[in-house]
Amino acid sequence: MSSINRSASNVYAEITSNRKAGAYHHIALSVGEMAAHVRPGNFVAISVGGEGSSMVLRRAFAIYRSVDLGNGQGQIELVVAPHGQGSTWVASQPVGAKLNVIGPLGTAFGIPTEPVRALLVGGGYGSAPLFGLSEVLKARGCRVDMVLGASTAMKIYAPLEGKRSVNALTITTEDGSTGIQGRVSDVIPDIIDTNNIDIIYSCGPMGMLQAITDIARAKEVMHQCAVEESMACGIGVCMTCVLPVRGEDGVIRMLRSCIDGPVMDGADVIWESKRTIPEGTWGA
Amino acid sequence: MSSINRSASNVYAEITSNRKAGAYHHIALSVGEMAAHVRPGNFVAISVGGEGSSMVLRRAFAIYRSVDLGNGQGQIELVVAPHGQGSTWVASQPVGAKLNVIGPLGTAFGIPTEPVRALLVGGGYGSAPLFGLSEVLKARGCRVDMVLGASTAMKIYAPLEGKRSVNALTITTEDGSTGIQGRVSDVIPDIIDTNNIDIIYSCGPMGMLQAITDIARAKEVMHQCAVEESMACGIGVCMTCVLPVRGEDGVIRMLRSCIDGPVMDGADVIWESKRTIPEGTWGA
Amino acid sequence: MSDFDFHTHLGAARFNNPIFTASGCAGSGKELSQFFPLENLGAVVTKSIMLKPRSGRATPRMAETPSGMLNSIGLQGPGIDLFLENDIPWLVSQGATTVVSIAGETVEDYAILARRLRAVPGISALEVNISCPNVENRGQVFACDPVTARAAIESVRRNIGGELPIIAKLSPDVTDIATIAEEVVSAGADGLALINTVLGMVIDTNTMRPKLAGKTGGLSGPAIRPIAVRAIYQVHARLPHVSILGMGGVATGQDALQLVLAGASAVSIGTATFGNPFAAMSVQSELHDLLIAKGFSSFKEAVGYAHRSEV
Amino acid sequence: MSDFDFHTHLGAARFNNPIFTASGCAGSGKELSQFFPLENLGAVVTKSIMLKPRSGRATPRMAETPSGMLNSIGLQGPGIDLFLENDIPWLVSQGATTVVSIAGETVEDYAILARRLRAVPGISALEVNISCPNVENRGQVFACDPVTARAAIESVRRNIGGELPIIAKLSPDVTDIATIAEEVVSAGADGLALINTVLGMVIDTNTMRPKLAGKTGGLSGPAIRPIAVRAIYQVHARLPHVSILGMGGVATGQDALQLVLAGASAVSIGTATFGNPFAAMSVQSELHDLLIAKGFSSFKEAVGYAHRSEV
Ligand SMILES: Cc1cc2nc3c(=O)[nH]c(=O)nc-3n(C[C@H](O)[C@H](O)[C@H](O)COP(=O)(O)OP(=O)(O)OC[C@H]3O[C@@H](n4cnc5c(N)ncnc54)[C@H](O)[C@@H]3O)c2cc1C
Ligand SMILES: Cc1cc2nc3c(=O)[nH]c(=O)nc-3n(C[C@H](O)[C@H](O)[C@H](O)COP(=O)(O)OP(=O)(O)OC[C@H]3O[C@@H](n4cnc5c(N)ncnc54)[C@H](O)[C@@H]3O)c2cc1C
Ligand SMILES: Cc1cc2nc3c(=O)[nH]c(=O)nc-3n(C[C@H](O)[C@H](O)[C@H](O)COP(=O)(O)O)c2cc1C
Ligand SMILES: Cc1cc2nc3c(=O)[nH]c(=O)nc-3n(C[C@H](O)[C@H](O)[C@H](O)COP(=O)(O)O)c2cc1C
Ligand code: FES
Ligand code: FES
Repeated sequence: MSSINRSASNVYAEITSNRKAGAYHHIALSVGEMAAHVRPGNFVAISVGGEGSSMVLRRAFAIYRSVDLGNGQGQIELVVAPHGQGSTWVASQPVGAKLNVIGPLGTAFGIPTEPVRALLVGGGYGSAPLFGLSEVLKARGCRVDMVLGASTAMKIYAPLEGKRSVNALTITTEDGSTGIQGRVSDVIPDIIDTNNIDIIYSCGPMGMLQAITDIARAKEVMHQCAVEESMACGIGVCMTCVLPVRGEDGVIRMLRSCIDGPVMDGADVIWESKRTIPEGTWGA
Repeated sequence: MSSINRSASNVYAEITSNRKAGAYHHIALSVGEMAAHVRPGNFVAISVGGEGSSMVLRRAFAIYRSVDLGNGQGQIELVVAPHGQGSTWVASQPVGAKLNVIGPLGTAFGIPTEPVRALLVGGGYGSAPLFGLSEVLKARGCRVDMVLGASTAMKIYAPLEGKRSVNALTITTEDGSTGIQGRVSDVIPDIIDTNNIDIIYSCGPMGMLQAITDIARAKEVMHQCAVEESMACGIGVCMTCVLPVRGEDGVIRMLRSCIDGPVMDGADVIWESKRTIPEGTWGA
Repeated sequence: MSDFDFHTHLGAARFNNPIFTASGCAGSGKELSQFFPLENLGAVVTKSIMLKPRSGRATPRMAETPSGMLNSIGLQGPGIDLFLENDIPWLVSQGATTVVSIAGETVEDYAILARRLRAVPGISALEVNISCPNVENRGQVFACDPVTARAAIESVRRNIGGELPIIAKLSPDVTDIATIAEEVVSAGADGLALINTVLGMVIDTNTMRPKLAGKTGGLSGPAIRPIAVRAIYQVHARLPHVSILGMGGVATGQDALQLVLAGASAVSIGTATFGNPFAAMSVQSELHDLLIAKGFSSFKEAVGYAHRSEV
Repeated sequence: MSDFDFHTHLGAARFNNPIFTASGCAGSGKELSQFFPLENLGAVVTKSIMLKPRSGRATPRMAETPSGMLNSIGLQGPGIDLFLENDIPWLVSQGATTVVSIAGETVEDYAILARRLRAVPGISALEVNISCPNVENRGQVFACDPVTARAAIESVRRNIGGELPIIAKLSPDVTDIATIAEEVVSAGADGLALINTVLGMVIDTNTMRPKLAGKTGGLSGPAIRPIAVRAIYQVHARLPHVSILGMGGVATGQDALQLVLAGASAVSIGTATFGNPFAAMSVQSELHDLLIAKGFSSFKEAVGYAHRSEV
């Protein structure tokens, strides 16, 4: 046995709640012991479509919150955007239905040992894993600023208890339906300066993560981001979910975002490689 | 527009009842106007597996009863044996679920214009279409004997209201768990003789229909049977459901059991052709 | 539908819209006409008709498979005489645009069929199904060998005369479909129909023998759609000026759009009709709406659009 | 499990049970070992390893399809040196029975890989993936041409020495797979692995371009199972004494049984593992129970059983 996904398990988890929240569904699952092993940034992989489905692959969902209830009991919560066939199926499952869930999977956000000033940036449902992170950071004495962006108000996921966990929340929407009109990248530079941010944690569409990486580089702050690549297996066996990442030795390698991620150092990811292998990649 | 399946329509029919009855599920569907067009022997074709299912073909089910409630309202009832993936899915659908149903399809049992002495023989869920037939025959002043057979008691479908519609009911089971131990073919010859049967109507496994055909031939009684061949489309467009049938001109042709059947004259079917084309078939 | 320019061409033949039935999946037309008027189709493609009446294969003839099915009908049909006597006049009476599919067991069969059809009014094009066994060549399928594929199409070309476009229907069960396509085009095909079914087998784990009486059968349905898209894309890349009638697993407008973007000038609906008799109609209206939503000004603009160079 | 005789052979190599992983679908083994002990498998088949490190293809590398998926990994891997240094010793330490899959770009690559592997302890057999582009021949896939298929296998045969069985993995994308099978067997293959993925394409209807960066990809999963069963059946009919490692869409014991009845002496589980990391284990126990329920006294009795003559 290796150390990859050491604490992952496979459970049939009952849905204990499924509420609409703007454009999303907030879904709570009774997962037993799994909850005790979750760290912010981890995800789960869920079978979709039910028995006899034509969909053969799992879908990955970031864990929004996990609650360890002790005695092998526990709950995880997800924020699901009904998008294509699979996520729409998950979002439509009633309370009491059981989902086949594997988790927790993947890397977690690195937690600084010192109290730092952190900026958490989420795009769309990408805010999900940030609230759990925020709680952990606050517990460590960090100051937490949060910026959430989306195309429109319905796609901002910011529940009340989540908002409470941060020191300051800024919202941007492209259509201006709530918060500041614009993108997260329009407001981040100022917040970094004003609040003397040490580290950015982000989760959202790849374009947003790339934009934040540029800002972080310019401002010389650290940047950990949770990436989202198409995943066939979620457990490291298929090599579909790779992206080019520069290692400490300076060499670019195609790393699996499911086990070497989803949380990665933004500065190491070669973002501009869309649909090509960057020159100089190992083995190219 | 041709005359094939002239009164067929496609409806999303709500399940108004789904009760276990022995090994089967008795399912009632609210089908609107369709009910008014059903004649005994007709069947419906139902989509299975729900959206995103890997099952691309409909499943055929004989119509057990149909009730025209007037004003475009009506109900049909089916007897479903959970067998493979598709029928098991149908049997598991809850009240309130909607099924995509096409019907009525196929030929119906021929109703004699005179009052005759009829013997109805059903194997397993093959009893389903016979009760509606019995009602029609009784209304025409016929005497109706019925024989139902199955491997075991749980597979005899004979509801109380069904039983009432016949003059005499004989049951056979192979394991003797109810009725006479044996097969329907063990009891039919005597019944034919005792009751001076003019015509046999049958529905059940192909082996049973073949055995009844032999008896009917020996006893010189007419025999209409509802056959059950694997059907891909149920509406006559795919040619998968054929079986060799001798025409009035003496020529054997591969006829579609979905539109030239399911009800056929037993004497015309070439039963012993299993997995081959009988010699002399047109076009062989 | 609207005034969106939905018409298309296969060779010289014009069709009001690009959604056809697939050969062998719409009976004689009569069976389907209960569900919608056949004149609404781009065209009815008939079951492949042969010279003589055919009983077809023994049953079982079908097996459902994951997202697909196998069939081994074995080209059951009435033969060309009865077909011309009954089926064609009926289709004409319905106002159906008709593409006749033919199949032969010998090169000569194709010649005779072409001659029988050349003067028949009410036919818009000929689909030449060469995915059938060649009895003169150990039963090898015509479409699986460039030489026999060419021979069958040449035979039709020489005998058809007039303007009737010839659409050669190819099998995907070959190492290099684009090369077979080149052969049949150089032999005189005006268009290509892609793809016929993929050879498959299901073993019945109860009887522990092949489920179909004919052992192997043709795989169709959504399962093979990626194979169809690939074949159409490859052939359109090689022969961009040859029109393609695409088919294979199309059940929605999105599916049809994939085939069109890959290079199909029209799309046939086969197996989907078994699950939904109205499939061709719903695909047609979904494709229509999709093309408008995507900003195309005509159907033809979308044909092969996936091949455009990256900007 | 029980004392049912579940063992099998591929060529001279013996395996405790017939359920293997499929090449490229079990990572390096480490990733799967979290879910069950690798020693429970009939064998781990490694990702196809090449001479040099390979970045593989650009992303997107996958698209889900009805009852299947496309992949275009492009053989990403560390190259034979690091593979021998890291992967093999780790698999040996786990007690895993190991089949090494190799892939080359030239005939010479196969020779070198065979020489590098011949003295390595802890390997039970070599799977030779010849479904990869031959850079010396316009990128044509070795397995798609009898001549290059033969050349690759001969190259391995001449260089492997000793007893290590060679299993040639064939592509279904050919006109006549049985003939390719004959070629590679006469070139020295002890067994055959059937089937590799089927070439396919998905077009993204949003971007209106091929979804995969590499345009085409390999179709796998239940969608292709009927193609796998057919290929295994055809090849076993032609070469009844050559052992076959079957694969293609197996997700249950029933599925595996189909391949075994068709002629497979062992079965690899690929895509099913993505949906269910325990798939190989559940297929194994389901197949075990099924064989007993059907009254077989050993696994080997069931191999090719669908070919028995009708009584
Ligand atoms: C690490 C990770 C975390 C995620 N967290 C969330 C979350 O918290 N909430 C949420 O709603 N969604 C999340 N997603 C996306 C989610 O996994 C689904 O892929 C997405 O909802 C689309 O799936 P679908 O079945 O609806 O679409 P389909 O179009 O049916 O998907 C087809 C295939 O493409 C893949 N795919 C399509 N879109 C994406 C995408 N954006 N990212 C990755 N794969 C994709 C699917 O996984 C599937 O295999 C996450 C993805 C990853 C990789
Ligand atoms: C005219 C007609 C009337 C029928 N009436 C009834 C009925 O009243 N009640 C009932 O329970 N079932 C009835 N059946 C059988 C039913 O249609 C299903 O085929 C059967 O239940 C098996 O389907 P499955 O999905 O469970 O099995 P699967 O194994 O998943 O079926 C796979 C495919 O094989 C076909 N198939 C399998 N078994 C049969 C069979 N025995 N007959 C025909 N096709 C088969 C299926 O239609 C399907 O396409 C009838 C069939 C026909 C043709
Ligand atoms: C039951 C059945 C019968 C068919 N008969 C024919 C035929 O007679 N001639 C022909 O060229 N193709 C025939 N085909 C192939 C279809 O026309 C089509 O090429 C193939 O099924 C792929 O399309 P689909 O996935 O939409 O069904 C048949 C297919 C099926 C399923
Ligand atoms: C993601 C992925 C990667 C694969 N990589 C390899 C490979 O490296 N070498 C190889 O011979 N086959 C490879 N294959 C093919 C599989 O080993 C197998 O032959 C095929 O997927 C059919 O089996 P399945 O349907 O069970 O997946 C790969 C398949 C997939 C899906
Ligand atoms: S999703 Fe399979 S390796 Fe990452
Ligand atoms: S089921 Fe299709 S023709 Fe009868």
